[in-house]
Amino acid sequence: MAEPERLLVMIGVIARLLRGLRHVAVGASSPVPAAAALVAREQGGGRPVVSILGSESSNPFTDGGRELFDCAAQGRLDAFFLSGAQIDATGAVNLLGLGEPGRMRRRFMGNFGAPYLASLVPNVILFRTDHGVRTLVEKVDFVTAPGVEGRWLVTDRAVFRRQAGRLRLVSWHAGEMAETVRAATGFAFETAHDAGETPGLEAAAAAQLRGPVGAVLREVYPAFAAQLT
Amino acid sequence: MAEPERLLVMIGVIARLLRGLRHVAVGASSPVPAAAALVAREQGGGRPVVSILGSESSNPFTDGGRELFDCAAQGRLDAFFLSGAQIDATGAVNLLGLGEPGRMRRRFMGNFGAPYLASLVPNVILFRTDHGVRTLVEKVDFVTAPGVEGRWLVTDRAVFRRQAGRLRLVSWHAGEMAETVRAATGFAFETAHDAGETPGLEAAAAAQLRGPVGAVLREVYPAFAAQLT
Amino acid sequence: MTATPAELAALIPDGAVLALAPDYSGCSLATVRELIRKGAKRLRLVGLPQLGLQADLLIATGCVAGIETAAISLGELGLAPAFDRAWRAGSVSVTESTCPAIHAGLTAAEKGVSHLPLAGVLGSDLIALRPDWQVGPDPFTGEPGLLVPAIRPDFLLFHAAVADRSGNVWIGVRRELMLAAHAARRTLATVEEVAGHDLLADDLWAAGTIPALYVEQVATASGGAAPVGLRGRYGPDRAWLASYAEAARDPVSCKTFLDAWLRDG
Amino acid sequence: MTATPAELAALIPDGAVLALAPDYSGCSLATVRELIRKGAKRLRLVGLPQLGLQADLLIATGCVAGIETAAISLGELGLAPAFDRAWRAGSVSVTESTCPAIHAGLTAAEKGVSHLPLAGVLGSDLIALRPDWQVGPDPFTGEPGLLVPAIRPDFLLFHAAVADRSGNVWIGVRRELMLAAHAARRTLATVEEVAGHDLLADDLWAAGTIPALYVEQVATASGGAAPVGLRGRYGPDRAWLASYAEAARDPVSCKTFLDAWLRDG
Repeated sequence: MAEPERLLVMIGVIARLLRGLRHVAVGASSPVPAAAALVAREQGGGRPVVSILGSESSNPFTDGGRELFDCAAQGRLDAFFLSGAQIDATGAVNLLGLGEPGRMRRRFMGNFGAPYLASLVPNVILFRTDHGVRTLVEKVDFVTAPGVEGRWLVTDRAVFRRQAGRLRLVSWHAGEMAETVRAATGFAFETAHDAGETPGLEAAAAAQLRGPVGAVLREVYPAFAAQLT
Repeated sequence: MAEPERLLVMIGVIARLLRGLRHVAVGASSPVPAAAALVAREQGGGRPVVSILGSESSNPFTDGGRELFDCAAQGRLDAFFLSGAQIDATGAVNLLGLGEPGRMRRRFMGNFGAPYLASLVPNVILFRTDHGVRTLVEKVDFVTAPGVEGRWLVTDRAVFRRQAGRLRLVSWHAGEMAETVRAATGFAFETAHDAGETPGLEAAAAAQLRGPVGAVLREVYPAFAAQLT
Repeated sequence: MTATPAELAALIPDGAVLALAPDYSGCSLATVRELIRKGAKRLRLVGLPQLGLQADLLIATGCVAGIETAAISLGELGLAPAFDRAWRAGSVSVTESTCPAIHAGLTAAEKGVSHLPLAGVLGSDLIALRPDWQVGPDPFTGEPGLLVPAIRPDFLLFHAAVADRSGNVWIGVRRELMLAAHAARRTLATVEEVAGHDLLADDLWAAGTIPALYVEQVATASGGAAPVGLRGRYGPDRAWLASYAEAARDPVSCKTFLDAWLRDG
Repeated sequence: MTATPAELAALIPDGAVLALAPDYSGCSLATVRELIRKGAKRLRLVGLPQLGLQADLLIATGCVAGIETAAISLGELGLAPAFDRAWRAGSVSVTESTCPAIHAGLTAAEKGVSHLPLAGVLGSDLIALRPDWQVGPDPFTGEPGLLVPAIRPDFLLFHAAVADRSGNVWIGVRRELMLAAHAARRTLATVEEVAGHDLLADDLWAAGTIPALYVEQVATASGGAAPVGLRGRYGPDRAWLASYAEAARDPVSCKTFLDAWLRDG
């Protein structure tokens, strides 16, 4: 995983994207989105409601595994987060494996709920904490979920958003430039006309991470929480 | 409702039909089937399991109103009971109303779950405690649920079973004869070649009604329980 | 954070599709009374899956344009008298259903799909009364199959024993309320009391709790399910119910009876 | 009335379709160990909706012919190593799915229908991997729609905190087990302990209880979910899991590790 400074920048970016939403769910193995959602909740005075799957304490669901999916289909879930072994120029993600579908040479964990949530949740935010040419590719080998216009990708180097069919560079984190991002990315991209450096994590958010957010985070992602503080 | 002696005969008939089953559910407003199911349970050493809807204590369901219906579709419900404003010669029941469908002149409570349960539960036992020409008719005005071969009808005068498309008289209760039953019935029927008087309630069952069955019954149907004992 | 039953009633606009619990589940009579007091109009009631006293009171007072239900009655007391009069007069439209079709319609709404297949029912004349249901070959088995459309009420209104300060509401085993809260656009609940503890903190409570996520507003109303009663708390007021069943047969005595009830609360 | 985990395992024949809880729900490792000991063969596992350690152990020991799941992993510890080897060798068939498709398939079985419509998913290459799924115009909206077939496991196997003497099993909020118990033909459960009280007698307990009606046999197995852990009771044995994740990468060290585990219990 990336250096703590970069993770903090990612948390700040994602927290800002979640402002004003009502309900945000965080899937398993998603510590950066979890931290960002909890920061957004602190800053919003309890909104968005944050559901962290796999957590015993920060999970409001009482109807079993199906409830997250039903909730999304009801329009009651405003944002979710997806990573992927591959993310491509169109914002499509591949969680399944490498090689030709049906004759893959490598298999990851599986598609989980991504094929469903990606089409039903209005704000699906893509994230990778290891921006590189092998993960960010021109075309995914397998479309677990296709990309859609307006979708955000937040990595440990930069922020992209899909416009006119392809991801476009919106900002690069401190220490990067458009060129360094390009060199580390496996797909060609345009740079937004107003692109610049990603704003850092606000001081208030950093304090929340050390305070109430950190407390929740330590319970769900102890190693990650230790790394941040 | 009929005289207590007749109700006891009905209870005995229905309890015998339930022997050997695994799970029997009793709908609302069905005291005679409830008593019969509880007698069968006593006699079977806890089998069949008896679910009495509307009871707080004798109802094992924990998944809401849908569970009875799901349970039936799963093949986990062996018997259920239906009455009807009209029951006809084919064993069809009408719970909805009198007159032409769409322009009925009288409406009863509604179809409840009968259209579904009647087709999914292998043993649906029809019952009426007021055998008469207006309730037992040649053809129902509205088919809430159609009849099927082998279906039983137990009334306060007699027992019928459908064979070759129509209900056939199987036995008449003490005090009746085939002729008195015929005079009180709104449809023509044949009499089974081995028809005779309905066996009375066994002494053991009567004792159970006064004992453990009565205790449960008093909780769910206090007035009915008082009438029996 | 809790409101009053009158504030709940104020949230329900005329013409709303309103899902109501059956008498054995959790009936918010306290809010029904306020709906009547404010002169609600043209409500379309959905039974979960049947309707009882709440519906009859709303029909008696002219609040209802139509109902969709598997049955409507006063239970052991027989037909719902005000509904019976309205039905004869043709002033309330009835969409006839059957219990599992309503559960299936709500489940379709819960899952964001247009319809659900439903076992059984074929062979009943009910099919002919429902032009919005589809009958055709099952795409997997080829056998005749029935599809029923989603039911998405504008509101679910119910009464329960306990809520907490966050708006989580404990319903115990009355899980038809959970399904309906998922299916309905907005859920309003009255409760006997607001507990000091977080209902989601302990799985023993959480297992029977509708999360606040689905609940728009909670109002405290001690005895709010009377005279129908609330499972595990208090039984029905049988004398009141018998008086109503008698009085409501006639429009004049019904009005006198209900005027007194509306004044009292 | 309770049995032993070995007696539960004996009820599951070779070739059975066996639904298993995910690691965060309730895993009956005690019974999985007995399945391995008895040399179970050709099991077809269904994830609810994903598979974890239980599946990897059964695959490592040659008990499994195929799996249907939304994912299989050791969670934070990464890929399921024995599965990964078996997948590369082509010795375990994989029916790829996605969480809501498994929930929908089980719901179809719960309701006795051949299939359920499912929202979303269209646009994913997953569709092409599932010839048994149907895509076509939704009969109500005309929009493209997806239908997934019922999933009816032969067995559900899980571990929970408490059962009672009648065989009712308390699962709390782990409601995927309720759904699977309705969908499966037969349900087997191990529990930490058998309570003296009737779980259905008090709504507080009943709300999170699978009725005995659905449960064929209960066995007592204190610590029966170790090393995965049981919500609210005990956490995962992280050292054991890390050792397994390491050892299982190689078939020889995997066998040595599991032989010791099988001897110990």
